[in-house]
Amino acid sequence: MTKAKSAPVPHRAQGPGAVRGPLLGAAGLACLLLVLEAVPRLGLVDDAYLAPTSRIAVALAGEAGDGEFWTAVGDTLTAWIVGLAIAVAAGIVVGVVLATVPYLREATSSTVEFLRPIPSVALIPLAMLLYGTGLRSTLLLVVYASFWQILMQVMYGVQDVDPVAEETARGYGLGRWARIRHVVWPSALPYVMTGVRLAAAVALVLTITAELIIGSPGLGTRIAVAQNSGAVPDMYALVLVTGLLGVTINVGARMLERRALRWHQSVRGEVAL
Amino acid sequence: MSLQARKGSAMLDVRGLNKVYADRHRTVEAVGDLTFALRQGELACLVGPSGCGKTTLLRCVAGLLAPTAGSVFLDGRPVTGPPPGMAVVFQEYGRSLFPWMTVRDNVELPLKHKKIAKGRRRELVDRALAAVGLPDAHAAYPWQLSGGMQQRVAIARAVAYEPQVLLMDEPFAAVDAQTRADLEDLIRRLWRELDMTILFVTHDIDEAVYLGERVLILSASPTRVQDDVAIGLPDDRDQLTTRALPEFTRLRTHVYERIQAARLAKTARG
Amino acid sequence: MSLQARKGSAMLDVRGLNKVYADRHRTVEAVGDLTFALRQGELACLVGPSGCGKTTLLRCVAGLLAPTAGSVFLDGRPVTGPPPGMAVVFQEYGRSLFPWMTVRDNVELPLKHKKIAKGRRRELVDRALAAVGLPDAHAAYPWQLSGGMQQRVAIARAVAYEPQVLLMDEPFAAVDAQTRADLEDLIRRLWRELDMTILFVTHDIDEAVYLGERVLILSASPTRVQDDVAIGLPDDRDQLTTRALPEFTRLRTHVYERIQAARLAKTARG
Amino acid sequence: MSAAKTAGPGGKGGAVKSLAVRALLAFGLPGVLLAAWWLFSAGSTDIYFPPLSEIFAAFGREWTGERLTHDVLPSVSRLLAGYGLAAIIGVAAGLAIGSSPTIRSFTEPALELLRAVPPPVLVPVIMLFAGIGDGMKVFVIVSGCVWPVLLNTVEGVRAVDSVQRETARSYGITGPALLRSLVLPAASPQIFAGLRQALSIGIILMVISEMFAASSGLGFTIVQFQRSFAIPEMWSGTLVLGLLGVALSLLFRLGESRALAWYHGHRRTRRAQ
Amino acid sequence: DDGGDGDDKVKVGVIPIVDVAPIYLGKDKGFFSSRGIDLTLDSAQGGAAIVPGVVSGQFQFGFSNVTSLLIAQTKNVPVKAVANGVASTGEAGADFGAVVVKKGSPITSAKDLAGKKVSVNTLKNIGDTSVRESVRKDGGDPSKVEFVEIAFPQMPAALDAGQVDAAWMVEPSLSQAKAAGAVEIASNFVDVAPNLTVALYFTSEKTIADDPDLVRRFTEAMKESLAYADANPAEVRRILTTYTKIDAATLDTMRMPRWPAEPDRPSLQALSALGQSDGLFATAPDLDALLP
Ligand SMILES: Nc1ncnc2c1ncn2[C@@H]1O[C@H](COP(=O)(O)OP(=O)(O)OP(=O)(O)O)[C@@H](O)[C@H]1O
Ligand SMILES: Nc1ncnc2c1ncn2[C@@H]1O[C@H](COP(=O)(O)OP(=O)(O)OP(=O)(O)O)[C@@H](O)[C@H]1O
Ligand SMILES: [Mg+2]
Ligand SMILES: [Mg+2]
Repeated sequence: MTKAKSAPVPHRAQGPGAVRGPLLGAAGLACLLLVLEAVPRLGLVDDAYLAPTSRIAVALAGEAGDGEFWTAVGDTLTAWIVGLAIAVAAGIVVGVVLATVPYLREATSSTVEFLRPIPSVALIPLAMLLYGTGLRSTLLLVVYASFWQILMQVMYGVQDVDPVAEETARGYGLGRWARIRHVVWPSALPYVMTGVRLAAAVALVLTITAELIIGSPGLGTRIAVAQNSGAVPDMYALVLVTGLLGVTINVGARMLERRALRWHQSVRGEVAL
Repeated sequence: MSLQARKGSAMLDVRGLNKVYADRHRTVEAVGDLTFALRQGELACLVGPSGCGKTTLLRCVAGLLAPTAGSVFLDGRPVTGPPPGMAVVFQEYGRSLFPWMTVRDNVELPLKHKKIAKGRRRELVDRALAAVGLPDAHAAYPWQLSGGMQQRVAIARAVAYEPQVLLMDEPFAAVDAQTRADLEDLIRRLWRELDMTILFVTHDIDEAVYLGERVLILSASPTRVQDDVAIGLPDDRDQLTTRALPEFTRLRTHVYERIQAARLAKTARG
Repeated sequence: MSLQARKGSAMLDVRGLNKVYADRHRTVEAVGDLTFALRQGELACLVGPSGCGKTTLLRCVAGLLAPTAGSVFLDGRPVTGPPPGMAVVFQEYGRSLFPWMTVRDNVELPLKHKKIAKGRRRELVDRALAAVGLPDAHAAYPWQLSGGMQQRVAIARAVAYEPQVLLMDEPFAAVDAQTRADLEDLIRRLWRELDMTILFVTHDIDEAVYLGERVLILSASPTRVQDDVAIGLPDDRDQLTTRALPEFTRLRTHVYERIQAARLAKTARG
Repeated sequence: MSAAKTAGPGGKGGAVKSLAVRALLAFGLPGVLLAAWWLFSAGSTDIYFPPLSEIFAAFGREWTGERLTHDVLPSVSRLLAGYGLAAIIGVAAGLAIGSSPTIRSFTEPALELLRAVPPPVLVPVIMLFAGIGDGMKVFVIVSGCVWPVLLNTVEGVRAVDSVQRETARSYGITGPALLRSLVLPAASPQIFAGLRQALSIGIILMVISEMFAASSGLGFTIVQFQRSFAIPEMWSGTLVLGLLGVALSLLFRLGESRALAWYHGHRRTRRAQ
Repeated sequence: DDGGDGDDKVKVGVIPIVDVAPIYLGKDKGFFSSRGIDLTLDSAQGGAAIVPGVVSGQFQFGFSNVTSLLIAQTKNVPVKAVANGVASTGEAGADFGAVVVKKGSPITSAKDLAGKKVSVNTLKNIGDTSVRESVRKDGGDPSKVEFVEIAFPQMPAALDAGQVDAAWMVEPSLSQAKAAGAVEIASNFVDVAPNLTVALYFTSEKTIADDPDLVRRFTEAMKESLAYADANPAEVRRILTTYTKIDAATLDTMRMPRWPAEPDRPSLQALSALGQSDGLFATAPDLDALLP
């Protein structure tokens, strides 16, 4: 009996997280929605301005029955995925190059710091002039905004390489490229994963914003219409859809992480102990 | 049960300990079935082949790892987390020092949390660092030190803490022979002065015999206590005379043979 | 210069090597002034007190660290970066294994970059892992292994690489006595088969004498070569008979005395 | 002489690198880019791409004197307030979420949902609660800056080395002391990556927050220029944003190099000495 | 351009609000396709996107409020109006835009706005200029009014919460606010001019030079659409359900603007004079250059 009792607490033998995680997550989401229901119901704000969840749900059902809504979701997803892919690829390549060539990093750092804080909204006239309301306009804004996130994370990640690991690779005569591939990249990966998660949300936000302001077709345009028409529940329904896209993206990123970072302390620590 | 646990005033009581590391791809029984007990104030050395589960055992005893089966009692209470008054010197000495703290801060940190007054803390740190032969390394960061120096900082940290129970996992692996001898004497001296209970993992048979009052010999996995050799050497030991004693030679040969026997048993079993 | 470097077919030639670690807060002369040479195919052991600069020396020789003064020649060419055909076993074995790769991949990686064919690679990896006593650990990740096992993986990686020059920094510190003996024999066998030049850092005097053809004794910092003892033991060595030779005992006593002398000299100087 | 030749990997470049080289690295690329811009825009008649000379003229006209105290200063103070709050909230929440898998599972989907809400939709909701004053603008900045800090802190905390963790635990260091002496410093390299990201996001959100319910401020002014077709002035405002980014990142790097001295020292010693 | 086999593909940048109902209606009724125009309506958020879109030729035409166009004209942005957009009803107390205050507010008429906080959708534009005129006409000091910028959809909430003392709103936000109890105190458009032209359709000078025929056909189609919309409020309500999400109740009660076929020049002159006195323009706008 004591055996059972004395089973030390510090680490659970087996990670029940596999089942418990999603359940907890759903509970968390439910709490958020509950708060959203309660705030207008309790009269903290007028429900004309912040619709309670129940009304949002009704509006959402209405949206879901509309074919154009799904087209809009498709448009938004396309712009988002393409933009994110470009930003991630470019961010990784540029980031690794800049971070591994010290002179290049120093030569570009002031320029990077100059460009980074320029808001995408300031680029809207530029985007309009170049590409009009097409997909490419949205892409320009999306890529511009999310590229920096990846770039910075990669640069910080690359400097996180364990010097002994790096020396080991050098000692065995691995060339620069091989070292990047086998040592630098895996070491930077945890940072890059965070970068991808950050960039994914920023890309989504910018996709919606670009649609909203420029009028490229997509969820953003629908949000703009709902906003201008005072259709509050509809607007929140669309925003909720955006949010759920964000949640889905994160689930995907976490799954990827469990595979790609199986070896890393952050993942193995929670699974193996 | 707890009554039984206190019998013979066992300070450390390990019963039927078993530990299996399992994940989706790999299952390893690191510790088979270990049972032994240490009296309060005993200094026991643990030897066993590489990978037999010594570190795992130590981490279970320290309350850092939950055993798969069996249990560990410290002073009659089941261990469910790191007990107070215990210090551990980890095998991975390099990783156990905090790189953002100087050597002094590393050694001082546990003392702060033991609520020791500043002046006394200072004294303890200075003394511990001097004892391990690093009187001038206070201001350095661990990564500015050589491997052996890092290991000695980890030892100094444990020693300055003046623990009641001290677990050491191959603590002298990275230092030279002379320093090693000095550290051995340091540990024996502290053990006698502070009446600590010490569990000491080593690969060096001479060291085990020289240091311990008992040598526990573990078999290769599935790990069991293969043998438990009492070391009948005088309490007052010294590097030259003790090691020259015929009894020392006899004991070390004996331990050596028992280790060989453990290997052969394993080979025969396997 | 290069003509002079080649004289006596010195494979490794260290001249007036000096290394000072300096940052804003702290300046340490890790290596004072080291000069020595190894012939092609020589196996030299390096002993010296903890913190005397052995690791630093090895890293300079490996071309991983720029000396503050002096120079290192390998096969007549100045070392300005890691030379090809060289393998290093680092003291920090744990950190030198890549946690994102399985044991097999860790051992195989350098072979891939040596452009060795797949089949042969497989064979080399299998053989090396079996030789260090880890025939079943291929699929494990390094962090799933015990300290000694990790160290043996690092050795297996170097061994599988079949280098011309092998630098080993306390490579057997974390393994038990028996495994250590086996690994010693492995290194000597490979050394003879592959005609490698080996520089081997150890704290174990017996090991240094048993393994080496020469034992270089370093003084405490400022580091110098205090002594250079030729080991006149027969080429065919074996754990039982060689260690029982009177010559072995004489040599180990001699080395021990020289080390003591180095310490005393230092104390006298200090 | 051979000593110099064997200066090995990395060599002595770092030590000998003169001030001139540093200056060249810092100003070289921006100089080249500005020169190119100057040349290409010289005869431009496109009203959206005025000659750089006009932008500089506008810069001198607009961004000296009163505008500095009236628009730039309040904006920058709001930025700093928002950034500081975001840093505190992000690190605090990140520590909690990163330390406990349960909290993480519970909060993550809800936070991901919030993260995906675009500011143009979020701001009106914030306005419902925070009004239209400075509080709202600071809040908007916080709502954007907090994410990179939070995500990086969470990941940094999860990645704390197990041996370090066990060391602290075995010495009975728990609770706030554990955070202070282990978790926070161990995660700090990644936290700084997040803080660095947040800096430029803060500037962007400073602009965005001033697109709502503002009547002064740097962002407001830029948007106002854009709306009134004062294009050279608009570009000059963008220049100000970029320069602000460079200045803040310089300050940041100064702070980082102090706080992470151990980390950079650790990584550097093993590289090119 | 070719005028051959296919229709001319034309993109127009509009804002998805009530004001542009005629062009949607015209498209629906085939007024454009009958003139060989294949119309696409892109809804953008405002001038920031539409003007550069038109200037660069991404849009052939765009919809913009008058003041913005006047500012563009003074800055030599190469744009030119081609058709009327939308106009005030000209009836005080029954216009589609008005200044409102919260129920029970001590502010009862425009002159009380002096020293108060009033929200407009865009600063330095038609909103603040016209509200100042209301204050001036009512005998108040327009220079004492403090304007803040809030988007129309957020105004009812801001007014309700007391974040602003008064708000200038247009439909449908105006109806929404009034439903919540807000009280109209001024019809600012009417105070500027009896039949104020509020917005215009415009194109770039380049399009005019390259394809005058297209511009002519667009203008004609637009005029027909405006006239049709002005005459058929029921049709307008129907078309509004297709591109907005205004709910049925509001649609029934809300006030429609007017859509005369031609811009009203005197009202534009009045507006540009006001803009000038408010310092919106660096130089006096040239109405002849802007208007068709
Ligand atoms: N985190 C882990 N996950 C999976 N297996 C592990 C883990 N840690 C240890 N093991 C396995 O458990 C066994 C015992 O490991 P342990 O570290 O306890 O050995 P040890 O006796 O300390 O060896 P050494 O003398 O080499 O340090 C080994 O086979 C090892 O592979
Ligand atoms: N990165 C570094 N920065 C500053 N000082 C260093 C650094 N690395 C080593 N040192 C110093 O250089 C000296 C020699 O260190 P080194 O690691 O070469 O010793 P060692 O002979 O290998 O010792 P051990 O046997 O303990 O491993 C030590 O005093 C150490 O403090
Ligand atoms: Mg171990
Ligand atoms: Mg060393």
